[in-house]
Amino acid sequence: MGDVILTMKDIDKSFPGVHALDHVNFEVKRGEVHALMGENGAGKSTLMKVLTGIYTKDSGTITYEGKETEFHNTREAQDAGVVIVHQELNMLGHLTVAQNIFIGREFKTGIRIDDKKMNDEAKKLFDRLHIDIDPTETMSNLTVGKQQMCEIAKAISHEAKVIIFDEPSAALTEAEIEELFKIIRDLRKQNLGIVYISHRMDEIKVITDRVTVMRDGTYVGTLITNECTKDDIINMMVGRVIYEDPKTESAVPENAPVVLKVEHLHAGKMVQDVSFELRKGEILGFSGLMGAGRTETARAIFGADPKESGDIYINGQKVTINNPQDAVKCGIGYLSEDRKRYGIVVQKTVAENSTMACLENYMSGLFINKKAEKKVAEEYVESLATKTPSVEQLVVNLSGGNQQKVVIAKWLINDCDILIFDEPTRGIDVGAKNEIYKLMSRLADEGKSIIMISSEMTEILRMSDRIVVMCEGRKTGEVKIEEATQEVIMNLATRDIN
Amino acid sequence: MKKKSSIFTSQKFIVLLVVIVLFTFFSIVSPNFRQYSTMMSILNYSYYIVLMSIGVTFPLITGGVDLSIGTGLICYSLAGGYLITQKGWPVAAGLLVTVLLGVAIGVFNGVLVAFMDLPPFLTTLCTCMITRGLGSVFSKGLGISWPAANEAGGWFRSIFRITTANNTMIPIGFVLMVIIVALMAFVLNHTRIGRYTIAIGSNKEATRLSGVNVKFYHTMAYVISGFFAGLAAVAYSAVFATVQPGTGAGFELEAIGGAIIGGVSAAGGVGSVEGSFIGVFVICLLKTGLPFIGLQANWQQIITGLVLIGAVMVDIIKKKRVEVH
Amino acid sequence: MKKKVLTSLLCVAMAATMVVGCGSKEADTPTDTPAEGEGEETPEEPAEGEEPAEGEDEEPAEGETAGGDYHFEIIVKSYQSSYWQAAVKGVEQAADELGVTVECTGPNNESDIADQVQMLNSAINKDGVNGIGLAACDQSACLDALQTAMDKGIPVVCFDSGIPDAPEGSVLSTVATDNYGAGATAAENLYAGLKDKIAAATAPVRIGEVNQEATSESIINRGLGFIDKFAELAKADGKTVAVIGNEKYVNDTKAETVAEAEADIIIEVRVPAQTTVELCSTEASTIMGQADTIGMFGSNQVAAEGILTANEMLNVLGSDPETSILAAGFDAGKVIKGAITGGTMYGAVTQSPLAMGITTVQTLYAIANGEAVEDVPTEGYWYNAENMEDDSIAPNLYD
Amino acid sequence: MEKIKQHPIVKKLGFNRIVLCAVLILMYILFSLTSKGFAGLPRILSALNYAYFLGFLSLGVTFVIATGGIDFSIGPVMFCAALVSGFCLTSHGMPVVLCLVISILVGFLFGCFNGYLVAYWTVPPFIVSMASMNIAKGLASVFTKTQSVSWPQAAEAAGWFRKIVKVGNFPVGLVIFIVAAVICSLLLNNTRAGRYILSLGSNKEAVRLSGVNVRKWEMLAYVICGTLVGIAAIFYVAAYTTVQPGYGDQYNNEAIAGCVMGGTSMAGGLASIGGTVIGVFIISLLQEGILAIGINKNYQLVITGLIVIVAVYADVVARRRKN
Repeated sequence: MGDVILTMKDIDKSFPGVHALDHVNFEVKRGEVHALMGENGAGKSTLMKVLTGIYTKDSGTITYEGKETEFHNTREAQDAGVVIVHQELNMLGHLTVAQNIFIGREFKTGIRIDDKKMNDEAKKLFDRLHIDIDPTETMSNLTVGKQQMCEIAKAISHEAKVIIFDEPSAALTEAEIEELFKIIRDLRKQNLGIVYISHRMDEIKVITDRVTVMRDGTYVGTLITNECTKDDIINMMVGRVIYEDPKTESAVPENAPVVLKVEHLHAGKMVQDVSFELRKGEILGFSGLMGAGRTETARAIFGADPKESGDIYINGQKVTINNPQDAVKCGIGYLSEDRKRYGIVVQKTVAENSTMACLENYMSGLFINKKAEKKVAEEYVESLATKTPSVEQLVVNLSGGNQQKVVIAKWLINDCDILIFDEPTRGIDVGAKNEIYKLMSRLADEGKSIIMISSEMTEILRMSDRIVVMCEGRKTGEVKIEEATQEVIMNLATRDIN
Repeated sequence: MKKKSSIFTSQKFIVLLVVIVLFTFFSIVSPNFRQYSTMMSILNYSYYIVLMSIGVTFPLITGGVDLSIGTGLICYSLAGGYLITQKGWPVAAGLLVTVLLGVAIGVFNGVLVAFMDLPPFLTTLCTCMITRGLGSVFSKGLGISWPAANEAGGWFRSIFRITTANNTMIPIGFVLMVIIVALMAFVLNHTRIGRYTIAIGSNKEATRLSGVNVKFYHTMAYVISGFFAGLAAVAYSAVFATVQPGTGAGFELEAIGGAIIGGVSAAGGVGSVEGSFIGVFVICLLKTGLPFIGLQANWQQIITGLVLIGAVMVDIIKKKRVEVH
Repeated sequence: MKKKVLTSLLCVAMAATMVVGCGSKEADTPTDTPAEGEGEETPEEPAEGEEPAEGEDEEPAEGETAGGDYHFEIIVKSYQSSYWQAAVKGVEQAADELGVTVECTGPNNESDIADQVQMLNSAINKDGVNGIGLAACDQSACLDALQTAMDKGIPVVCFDSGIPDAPEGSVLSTVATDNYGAGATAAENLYAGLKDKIAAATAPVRIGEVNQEATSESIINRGLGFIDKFAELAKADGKTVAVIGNEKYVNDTKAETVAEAEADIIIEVRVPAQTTVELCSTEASTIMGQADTIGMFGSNQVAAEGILTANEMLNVLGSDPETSILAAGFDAGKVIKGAITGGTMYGAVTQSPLAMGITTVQTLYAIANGEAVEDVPTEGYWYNAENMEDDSIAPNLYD
Repeated sequence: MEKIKQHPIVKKLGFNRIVLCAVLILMYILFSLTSKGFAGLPRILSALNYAYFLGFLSLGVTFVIATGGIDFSIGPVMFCAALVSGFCLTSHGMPVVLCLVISILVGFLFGCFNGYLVAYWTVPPFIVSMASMNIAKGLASVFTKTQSVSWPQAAEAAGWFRKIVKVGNFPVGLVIFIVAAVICSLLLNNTRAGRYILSLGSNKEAVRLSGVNVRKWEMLAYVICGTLVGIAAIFYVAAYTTVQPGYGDQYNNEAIAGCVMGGTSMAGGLASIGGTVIGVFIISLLQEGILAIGINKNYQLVITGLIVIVAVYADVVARRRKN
């Protein structure tokens, strides 16, 4: 670890009605990986946006390479060597890899863009990172992991001195994360300062040297990773210890009735011959790497995507599910991994979202019975402890965890017995996560059956009664919770890859 | 993975095939259609749509649209013609004004869309109304006749065609179009303006975060569209001479329709100048060819509408098939 | 001298028709006279048309002192063609002479019927309007408004196009061309030019007619007048005629027709989808591109210009029937005048929009002064390269 | 300002709509002051004539825009409906009632066509509009043989249908239009159809995954639009008698402008029937007023265009501030 390359001191930033950053301090040294942690809305991204010139700070100083600096836009920051690898992939799907990497600073001969030189340069970059990607490939044809690699290549190509990774692992498979870490370590060796923003505690321990924790726009403290425990960090983040013990035995009796049975389901490349059973009151974990076909399986069961073959039985009865309507009629509810896109209607109120799936029950004649609608929505706001000023609040104004609860309410109001939770805690902060876990346990206790798709091993081990593992579109194993360990699952999840 | 690009080329190829098939069909059915002079008139009638279509390809690729080019064309032509015929300006100056007005409206659209974040559809719908009104305001509601070919100021009319002594026509307009298409294809594929046009259509925010001056380049797409509407106004004036205020609505749909038939995606990010160029000829051939096989004008509209839907449906079906496999 | 006698005779006849009254149909008579003779006459011609024209001019001149400053609203069909610009010029000219104020409006194009009705209503509802001059885009759309005008006591004078079904007493006078006759005039002259060729033809020949639309009475009448007259003349020479193309014209023609396959002369009528030059020219080039076409007729300025535009590509028009297609146009304007001078267009029928404009204001003025007025029919005159400069024709050839 | 916005009555009525109303009233006062004889019933009646058919077009397109789509075939479809039904009346002698039904039916069928292609075939609405615009124009001219159609006059026996516009000087049309607007408002805000139309405009996939048949409801929006366009056709002929084939596009812009001016978002999900009604009134008053003060109609187009740009920009700014 070398000298300090970047210091942010007393950074203050307000938006109308929100004090987003309250005198925050942060520094990065050459050759270190510095984690920046905090719950959602703690101000991590805002801080980085201030750094790279997307926002202008209200007060405070930024010292970069010994000089006080202020970047006015991303371009200036890039040119100086401060680069962000974004959380959402910022890919231009219609352009090639090389064109993406050099967007904004193409090589030119006259006014003509020199694509050949760009391809060569990109190739060199990939060689340096030991990645095998064809620079002339169209971006949208790459896997998410490969796209992330391109983003990193792009960052490095700026002669970066400080690279900021904003939740880089969120969309990556375990294998890809390994590869990413290899690259990060490589970069550290090259004496770059690296900022690593992540929610995943395991990764922080593995890859980072120091951890800075933020809470509610304030700076909480900086720790040396090796010298602290997970609980230390979590305590700093939330101010309370979180229960995180794995479940040891299934709460579901062996003879509990099978509510959902899927046989030989085929749907495209990602769902190949998947069969499993779900029992009453059970939480069935679906584990596997990103791109293993879990979401696709769920969507196929739910009728959201077309399936080619396979039978679905509900309570022993064979059913035909061709579209989500059929699924809803069968009492299946689906909470998507991407809430904003597939879960909520942001411009509608809590009440309107809650009754979305079963509006026909809240009609009086031709018209919507708004009173009844409001009443039932309020009921569920209360029972799920959704934090909202009223059920007439627009959902867009709620936090991620509360939005998730609104989606859950939607399915509970519809009286669904089978709930598919697809990454229920993605992008939700630690405190809210816990609430969602409790809620799921409670629902299972009440006799609902839950399929939980999760990429977080701890989540799987903590919640599931039984675990189905998938890999490359196939079911590779089924593990009882009593026998489940990280190693067993990982083994199944990667079986086909190696 | 390389497959995708071959679909692209084949899309253009299919449209080209359609053009050839249509042409052959009309030639076989109607002997009058095969004449050299008919072909010349098809070409002549196509120039202004071709030019508009080249221009509008850019906003379309950014994921926007420019609906103001049709009424704009008439507006610019009226203004330029008014200055020449009523105010005695030299023709060259009038032509310059025509094109510059196009650029000005392009800048106006671009600023509204790129800098003020207005939805392109609505913005250009408004400028469509505005130019429609402005055209009449400029010319005081009068129709304008540009100088005839044999008059003093008529030289500009031979920009697009030369008639030789023995009465054969040389369609230099078509040669010009090919050159312009080649030029704009180069701009789209090998210069920053083109690259960023595609990038904006692909993912505007990502382009912005890459340090590209998105607002500028987004504006440029509309400026190009406006500039070409201005050029189209020159072509229109040169071919038809008489310009009437209050017309022009509907030209833009032919141009956009041509571009879309030629493979520009209405969602943005995908498209090519040469595709639009070929696509326009599908529309032009229908427009000119159908009367030759004895159909009244009204049938052309129905068939053009159906062809447009058909072209997009084929694309959708193709995409669906790609998704399944 | 012979001509002069004829002219004065005709002027007397004209004056008689005006006195006799509304039946503007009677005005068919003058159009039946031979082409050369007819081209020479005009009631507005100051030297010779003294009696009727001056008579009208003088009355208002006296009224100027009596009547005070009247305000008239003039609504034209559009400003699209120079035809209307000439009419407006006439209106303004007359207004200056009479010391009245006028305000001219008109929709963007001749198909904006709703806009024109709004404009009419607006004119009626204005304060201090002493009369309205109206060139209606549509015969029926204005009827309600005319009723209102009558209820409010505002006199209306129609020009260019009449409104046959107007409420009794609302339209006090109509100043309009006899369009059927004007169409027939074009047919006579075109037929005269093509007569030898038709007589000598062994295979069927084709005559094209481009009409801007199949909607307004004036254009339909011109088109039908042309078809009927042409067919009549052809029949007199023992030829059979087929009319094909737009169904309105095919169905409404009074001419005796035969099937297309049997006909010696095929009259093909085309109507574009919208009234714009480029669509008219597409339709025209379709006909002109056919090898058997020998004659063309465009029934208004836009259609005639469309034919000329088409010709710029095809180069088939000319003044020699043996080598080229003869084209007859309608109305004037720089483009058509240039084409006629240059020999591309055989000739055209012009109306007298300037006179129409003048007469309209004069009539309104007379009404405002409490005088009784009658319908004023105006004529269509054949003109070609030879008689364009004539004093009788030149004033009606607007730019 | 914020305080005013937060006042319960203001909130209930909607701040934007109050501003729009104020604009409308101001415009009326301005025109009355600058043009003698503008104030008074005849002017208002004349402006209303224009507002009726435009209003029905606007109401219709509001539903489509609410889904995040667009329909700019409405003008030509209106003309097509009026032409086809009018031709049945004048040339085939069908009874008036039947012809009115035919008019609505034509609109309805075009709505089905557009809706089916958009919802079930996922053809972009923009392209569907472009196509059906051509088809409507072409069909109308083919049907009527490129002739215009004049509906019966008020005085004629068959002219009774004109009473839907006014009886004597009483604007019946206004009553019908307001009733229609109230029904549309109920439909949009208080029924399942409206709820789903708005929701799918905001997030179609989320609504689909809630087990809602989004295709059906999306198509319904276009069908409602088409039906209202069919009704607009009746009001058009009742006020202006004659329809000509090949036209109608000029009304698209004004109808969409009225709708957007009223606060309906082009992005979908947000729509206000009340706003649309006021927007339409503003446009028709502007048209009438501009004629009255003796300016060319062309300026109305320019001004309407500018007003819409300003209105939308205000909306964009407001939304930006919220985020």
